[in-house]
Amino acid sequence: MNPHTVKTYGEELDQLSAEVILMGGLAEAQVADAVEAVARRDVALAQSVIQRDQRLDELEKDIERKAIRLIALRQPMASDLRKTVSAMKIATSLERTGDLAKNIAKRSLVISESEPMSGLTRSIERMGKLVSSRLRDVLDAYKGSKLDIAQAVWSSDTEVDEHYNAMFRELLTYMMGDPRTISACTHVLFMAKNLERIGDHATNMAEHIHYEVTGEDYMNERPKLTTMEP
Amino acid sequence: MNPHTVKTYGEELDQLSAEVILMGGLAEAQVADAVEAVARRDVALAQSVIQRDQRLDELEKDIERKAIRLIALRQPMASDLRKTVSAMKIATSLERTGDLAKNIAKRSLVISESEPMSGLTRSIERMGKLVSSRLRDVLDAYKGSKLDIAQAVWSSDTEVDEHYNAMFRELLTYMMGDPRTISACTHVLFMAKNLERIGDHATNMAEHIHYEVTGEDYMNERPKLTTMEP
Amino acid sequence: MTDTVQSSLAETRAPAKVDLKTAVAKRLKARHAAEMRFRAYGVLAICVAVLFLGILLERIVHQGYTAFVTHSITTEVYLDPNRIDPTDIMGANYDQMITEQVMAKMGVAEDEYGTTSGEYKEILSPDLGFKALEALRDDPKLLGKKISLTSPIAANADLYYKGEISRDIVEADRNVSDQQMVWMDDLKTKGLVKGHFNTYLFTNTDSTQPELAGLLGAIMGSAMMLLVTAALAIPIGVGAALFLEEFAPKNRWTALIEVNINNLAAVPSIVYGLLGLAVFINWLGMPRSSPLVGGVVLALMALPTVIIATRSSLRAVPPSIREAALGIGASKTQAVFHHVLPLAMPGIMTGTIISLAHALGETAPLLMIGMISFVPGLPESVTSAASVLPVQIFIWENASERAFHERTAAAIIVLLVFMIVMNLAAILLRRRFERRW
Amino acid sequence: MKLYTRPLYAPDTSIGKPRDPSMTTTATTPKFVARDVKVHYGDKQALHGIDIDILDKSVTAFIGPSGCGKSTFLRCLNRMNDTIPSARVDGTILLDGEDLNDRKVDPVVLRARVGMVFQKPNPFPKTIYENVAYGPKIHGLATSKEEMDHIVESSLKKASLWNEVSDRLHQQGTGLSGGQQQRLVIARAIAVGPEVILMDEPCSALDPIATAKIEELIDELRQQFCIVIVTHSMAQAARVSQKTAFFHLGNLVEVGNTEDIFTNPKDQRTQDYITGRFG
Amino acid sequence: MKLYTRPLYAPDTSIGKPRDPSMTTTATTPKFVARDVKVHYGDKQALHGIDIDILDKSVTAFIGPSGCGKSTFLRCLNRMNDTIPSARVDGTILLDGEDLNDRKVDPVVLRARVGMVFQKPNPFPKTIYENVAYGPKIHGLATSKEEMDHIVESSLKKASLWNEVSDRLHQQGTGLSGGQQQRLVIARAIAVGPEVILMDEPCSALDPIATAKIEELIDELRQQFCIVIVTHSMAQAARVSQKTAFFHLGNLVEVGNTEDIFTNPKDQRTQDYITGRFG
Amino acid sequence: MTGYLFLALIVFSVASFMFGRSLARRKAAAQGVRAHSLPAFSGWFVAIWSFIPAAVVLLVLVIFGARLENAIVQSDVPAAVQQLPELNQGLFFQDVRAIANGGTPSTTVYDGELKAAFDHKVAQARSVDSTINLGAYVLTAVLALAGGLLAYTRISPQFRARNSVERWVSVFLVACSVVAILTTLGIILSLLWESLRFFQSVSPLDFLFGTHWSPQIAMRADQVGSSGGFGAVPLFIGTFLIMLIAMCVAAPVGLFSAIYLSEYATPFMRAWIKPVLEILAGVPTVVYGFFAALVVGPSFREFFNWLGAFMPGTPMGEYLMNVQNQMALVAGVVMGIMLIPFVSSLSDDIINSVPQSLRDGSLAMGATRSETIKKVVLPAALPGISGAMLLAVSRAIGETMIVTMAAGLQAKTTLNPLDTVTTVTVQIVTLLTGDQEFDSPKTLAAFGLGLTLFIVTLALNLIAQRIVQKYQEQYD
Repeated sequence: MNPHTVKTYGEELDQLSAEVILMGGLAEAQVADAVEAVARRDVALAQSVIQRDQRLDELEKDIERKAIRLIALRQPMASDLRKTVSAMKIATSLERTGDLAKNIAKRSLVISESEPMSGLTRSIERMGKLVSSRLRDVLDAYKGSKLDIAQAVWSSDTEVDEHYNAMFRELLTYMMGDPRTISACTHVLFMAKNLERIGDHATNMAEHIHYEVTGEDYMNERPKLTTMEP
Repeated sequence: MNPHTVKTYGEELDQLSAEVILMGGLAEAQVADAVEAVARRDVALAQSVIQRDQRLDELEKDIERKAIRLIALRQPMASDLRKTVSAMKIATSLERTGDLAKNIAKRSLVISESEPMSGLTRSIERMGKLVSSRLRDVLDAYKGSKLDIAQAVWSSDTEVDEHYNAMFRELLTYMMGDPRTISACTHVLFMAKNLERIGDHATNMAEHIHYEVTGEDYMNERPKLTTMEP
Repeated sequence: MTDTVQSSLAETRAPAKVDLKTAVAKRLKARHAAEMRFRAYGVLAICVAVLFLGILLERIVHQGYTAFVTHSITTEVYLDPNRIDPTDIMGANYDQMITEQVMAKMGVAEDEYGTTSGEYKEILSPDLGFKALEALRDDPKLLGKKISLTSPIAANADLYYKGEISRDIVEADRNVSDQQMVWMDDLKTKGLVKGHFNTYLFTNTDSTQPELAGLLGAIMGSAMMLLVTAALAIPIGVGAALFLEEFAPKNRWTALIEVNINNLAAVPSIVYGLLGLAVFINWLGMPRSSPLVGGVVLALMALPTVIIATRSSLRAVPPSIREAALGIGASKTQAVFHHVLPLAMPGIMTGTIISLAHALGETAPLLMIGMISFVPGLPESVTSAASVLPVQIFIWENASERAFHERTAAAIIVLLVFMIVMNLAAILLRRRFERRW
Repeated sequence: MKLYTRPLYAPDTSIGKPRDPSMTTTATTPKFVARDVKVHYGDKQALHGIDIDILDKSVTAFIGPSGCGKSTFLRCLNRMNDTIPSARVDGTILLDGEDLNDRKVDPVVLRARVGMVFQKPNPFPKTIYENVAYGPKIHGLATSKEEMDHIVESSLKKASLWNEVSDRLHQQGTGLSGGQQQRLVIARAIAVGPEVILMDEPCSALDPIATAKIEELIDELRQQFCIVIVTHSMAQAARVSQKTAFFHLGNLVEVGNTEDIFTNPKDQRTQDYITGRFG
Repeated sequence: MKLYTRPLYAPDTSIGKPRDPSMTTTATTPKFVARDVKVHYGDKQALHGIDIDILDKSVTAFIGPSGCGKSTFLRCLNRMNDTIPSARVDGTILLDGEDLNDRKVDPVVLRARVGMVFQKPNPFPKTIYENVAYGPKIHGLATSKEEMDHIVESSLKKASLWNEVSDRLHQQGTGLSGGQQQRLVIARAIAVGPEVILMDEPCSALDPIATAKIEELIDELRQQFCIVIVTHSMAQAARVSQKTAFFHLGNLVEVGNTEDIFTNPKDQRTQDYITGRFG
Repeated sequence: MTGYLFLALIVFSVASFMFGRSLARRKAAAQGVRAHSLPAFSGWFVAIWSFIPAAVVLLVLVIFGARLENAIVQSDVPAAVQQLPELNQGLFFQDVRAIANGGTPSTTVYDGELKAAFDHKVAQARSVDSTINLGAYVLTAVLALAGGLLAYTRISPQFRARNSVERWVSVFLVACSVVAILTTLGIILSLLWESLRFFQSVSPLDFLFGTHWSPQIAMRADQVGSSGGFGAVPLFIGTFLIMLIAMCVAAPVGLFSAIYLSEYATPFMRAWIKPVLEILAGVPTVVYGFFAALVVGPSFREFFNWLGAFMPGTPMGEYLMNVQNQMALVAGVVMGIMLIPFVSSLSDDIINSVPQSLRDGSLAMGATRSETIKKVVLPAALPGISGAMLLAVSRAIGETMIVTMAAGLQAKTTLNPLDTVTTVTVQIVTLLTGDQEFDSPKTLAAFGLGLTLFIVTLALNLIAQRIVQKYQEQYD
């Protein structure tokens, strides 16, 4: 695509994208670190995840401010407008992702005080890896405006859901088997739920990317497992 | 405030707000109905809540489309721009609220098959009422651009959190007391979590309203109970 | 500190070697001086132009104002049947008779009649004789009766009365003898001669006698000619301008017509005279010296000016007006005649009046078509011989009698008044209707 | 049943009559159908074959960089190019199915049906009343003073100018402000009872407030007329039009719903122009 | 330490010299300080007491409806109002602390320091080279052909025009396109080495592409000059300026950061104007 | 008679207009449609057809009727008349015309055979005259009626009366602009025709390059070398000299006044000075001539005589003492005064057409006003101003009255401004205002001079207009 005739305008748009990518990287790291904190029962890491969430919140606000400023001062049109709006929306998703990661980290602090549940944490780890990779994919798609990757992320949401459902059942069994673990297990359950939510956010972001690139409306129906196990 | 010189522009803006209000009403009803379905173990009502969520999704998409259209075709400035952006953001929150309500309804279907847990469901009902009223307040604030109401909603988020924390403890006791109820209880737990999330969304919306009206950035730090009980 | 700043500033400018400070300072003073000088030239030029106009007008008024006053003599004349043969009233010598009667009245010795009456007659105008004859012809019964006649005094006498012939000049060098001066003083003191506003200048036609010569014929001639000119030049000029500006396609032909018209505007007026002479008089056989031919020639001459003035005021009407009319379905002709032409009208009128004023003052081409001849009477129609004001001026200027000189200047004043009135009308019209788009 | 289409050649029985709404074309039948329209000015080709359908009862905006041919094409729609001697128009433009460029078509009648508003407000230097009454007068639309008064009043009302000028109808139209003048010009065009109003950058000489009023007016007039507007302000095209056509170098690059053109144009050139990436 | 402020009255040594960046005013010292500036045209008061500080190295935009006085105030900043016989300016305007309207101030020197660019591109009917060299020549800024060449080249480069015209410096400046002409005019103003460039609706005669280029240029020039621009396009003010001042009926209603003015103006009148709610 | 007929025609046309208009109204009403054209156009259509053909016939009669009559009457010349000398034959027919049409005949008395022939011819002339007139009148009436009726029958709501009327309007307008062409043609043809006759007796080379001008001498056939008197070089030099002096006065004064008026003067000053200049421009040349001859001439002579008195004995002093009223300087200076407003108003227009934006641009860069004028306005206006100057030159060359009254008649080959010189235009006037026969080389020489004058001014004008036009296109 041609560069913008007004350089600053182009620069501002690029900066917006860059900030989203930066934020994406951070969010991805948060998720990975939170999951690792759970797996390794690493209190310090969990603490740092919790602390770093602040940064994501700031970035989101910044991106939003910049996007609104851009709309007010530059009146972006067509692809530029889509880019601006989707940056704002992706930032919101990423901020939520960060919140969820923080929540995982917080919970990891709680469960680190109880007995280790290696099976469960491994499941969490596996699920975390999966979600992280999806997050990474979607950010790659964003960076390169790669529709195919976004599409792939979008259509593979069921995988995370399946994982979650499996974990849910596993946790129920676990809790019923040893009611003392119930407190810890609920935390793990929420962790899994959070990861599932992060997966959802990745899917959302894929939708935003699709919109940004094609200008087409969001794809029809999200391939969601219509299980009663939510 | 003066009317817009270009009438259609003003009409389009008003329509956007109206649609957000409509959507808010729907979301509020969804929450109330979902909670009622839980309380009354009303399968039909739950089903209808699940079905009606579709409408909220559509409305959100519509609002978003209209907002982007407005930005592209009208280049709104100052208060108009803030109105447009916050409409978009509030719609997103409302859609999430609807999703959460749907989730409650779905879970109500699951637990309606198990033993009734009148204490828990009463708690849910109470919490539901609280959340509903906050939702109603925030929508009132939106309708009338009433900063004081928004401020009140925003600062009373702790109440919901306290409720949630209480329920969490109650549920843990319940599950530990009777492991057979674990499955049902986790659903109730999630319901409570969802209601807590809805409360969060109400707070978010209050922030958006504040931004829309004053143009000031989001208020500093949200009064969140910094409990480890998430 | 200052030095380092200066040097660092100097370094930033690549090849600067001169001391800019003094350079600019020096220049600034010189620049303002140049400004003042330049301005002074302008003022000087304006002053020169205004001064010229002042001198011109002053000289003409100075020379001409005296012609607006004249002296006339009023006397009782006895139509002596002894000297007038009733069967041939034309044959009598009225001048001699009247002169002798006046001389008698003034007490000039009778024996001197024979020798001095000739000199005395020079004071009186032959007009007295004409008037006596005319009266008698109108009413033959007056024969033998006394009638009172008033008539302008001879030109030289008039000049003497106005003090323009002074006694200081050697008698031989002036047209009035010492004797005549005595007589004239006598006439004046006896009240026969009175000074008054020179109405003859406006009621008489041209004459060989300066005291009788008037401008009426020339004014009438000019009026007729101007009428012909206006009747031809305005419709044709406006029509042509409309065609060229509004209707004509822009092609080689219209470009040629355009160049042609611009050229015609600058063709020397005398060439139009040659055209008139060759075409209208020699070829078409139209009457020489007539206002008709003069008017046609001047119309042809004024045509390009009218066309150019019309075109420029048509052009001043913004195209948006035409587009507006066309845009709501007016035809080209309607757009032009309903909007463009009315809007251009003040400009057209201004241009036309100025070019007519110019035509009024034009002389050279009229000389070519024979308008230089002496025409004593009033022109009867546009085809009869006539004189016009500027030519009258030219003729009088060439006349040898000194009295004609002041009349020339007077005629110029009359002509200038006409021109100034026309020009003023044009200026007022322009001021009144000037429209800035 | 073809009564509603007024013949382009004489005699015309319907100029100035309000069209029977039941008989008008539906919004989906194009008002103009242009096919392969080419325009040359002398040796220079200004338009290279334009194909476009223009709908009735809607605003179509032509946008594009200077010299892209948008004004040229607009002037084809009421044959204003006829007034430029060197212009040559090829191709067919149908107005309600009749070819505009047919030799039988009297441009005067055509222009009464297809009114035009220009860049600079150009009221006649006459009174407001006379300005509006001029068109009806030359077309003989009013037989009495009352009828004329009625036409003038209703035209001024339609142009949202009545309230501002009703008490000074007999003052000079040129004494109005720029925006009022432009609305007066629109009223003048409306008075002839046109079906189409062409506007050639109608707001480029106006300030933002006057512009907003004209845009508001255009939006109202869309209910009754087919409006085609050339503008060099993309924002304006976005605001007022339902359809937007993008011209570039004498070609029609893209035409579509305004919303689509401004949020998701199909052609890269449109995209580049709209987002400010040209040149 | 007040060396950087050049005296407004002759002799001026620094016209045409690029200012030493280390010595220039910091962005927080205002370049212009205007206090209670009133302008009358004959009996009509055009400005009712304007107070404003204008910063160096930034773009300040004046916006407002037609006749609000924004151009009038701009013309006060280099005393171009002097050329209008009926104009009377009261109040003080300090440029680097010196009163512009002081009788000792030579407008010739002032205008060399405060350049101006007009609505319509107005290159002199001379070659491109002569256009740019005109200012340095009358002020005697170059002593040799090489020096002049250098000034011309660097000015054209600063105006982003060098690449387009370097091979035709000796062709007529009037032969350039509108946008190029406007950049040539800017280069001409730069050649004298001004500190301030005033622009009076510099893009209103240009199409969007040329406008974008000028805006781009303005954004670049901001690094070196204090730029004040009058525009009737709010969007343009939003795009190019750092500070925006809103004028209304001869008053300065609000001045502030452009971002704040366009997202959250303080004054209701500004709000109404910006959102299109006036009149 | 013709006049009354014309009047009747006009009345008839007005009536036709009324009829046509009402018919159009009625027909449209009857058919219930709105006609293509307004009823008034139908009226005009009928009126035009009633008027134009008939009027053309009348006009032809007025212009060519007499010539036709002559041609018929003179087609057969009676034997008695044939014996008359050619000159007297002409006189004979002149008298016939005079008697037949009621004019004053010459004093020639015709008797005998001639008398019979004369009476016969008078009778013939009368009958021819009445026949032609009657025919023309009848034709006029028939055409008016037929045209009107024909047009009347064509009226219908479908009829495009407006287009038809507009075509007539265009025809009229075209005819108007053709007049301009005809004028030029007339000038060229008449000048060429007579000049050719002149050049039959005098060689063009002698005329253009001969240095001896004395047409009076050439009149007498017994003089030696009658053609030697027609060398026009002294006239050209005299014309050039006077033009040069005039431009020396007019160019600076005119240009600087224009500059001052358009650049410096307050509106108030302009409002007063411009009319003053316009008055100067409106003064007829004959008045300038009078001024030159009676005021400037004598005072210049006195001045130079007074100057000469300071250097008695020297040849210079002697010369100055003897300077006459009629000198090139006087005519030149007065012509210069005459040209001041011409130059100044043309320059003013041209300076004003330099856009204000250029001045603003220059002033805004810190140029002073005079720098702006000298370096921006004047260079921009230079082509236009030089065009204006050329036009002034052309006018100076063609100016007649001032030089006729102030320059003198003596053809001298000199560039001394204090000497008396003569010019082309002066000679044309002198040659044609005498009572010469129209075929002598002397009168024809005037046309030769006229042709030269025309060609020179034409060339100057063409160049000047080219320049001015180019200049104006620049700012359109």
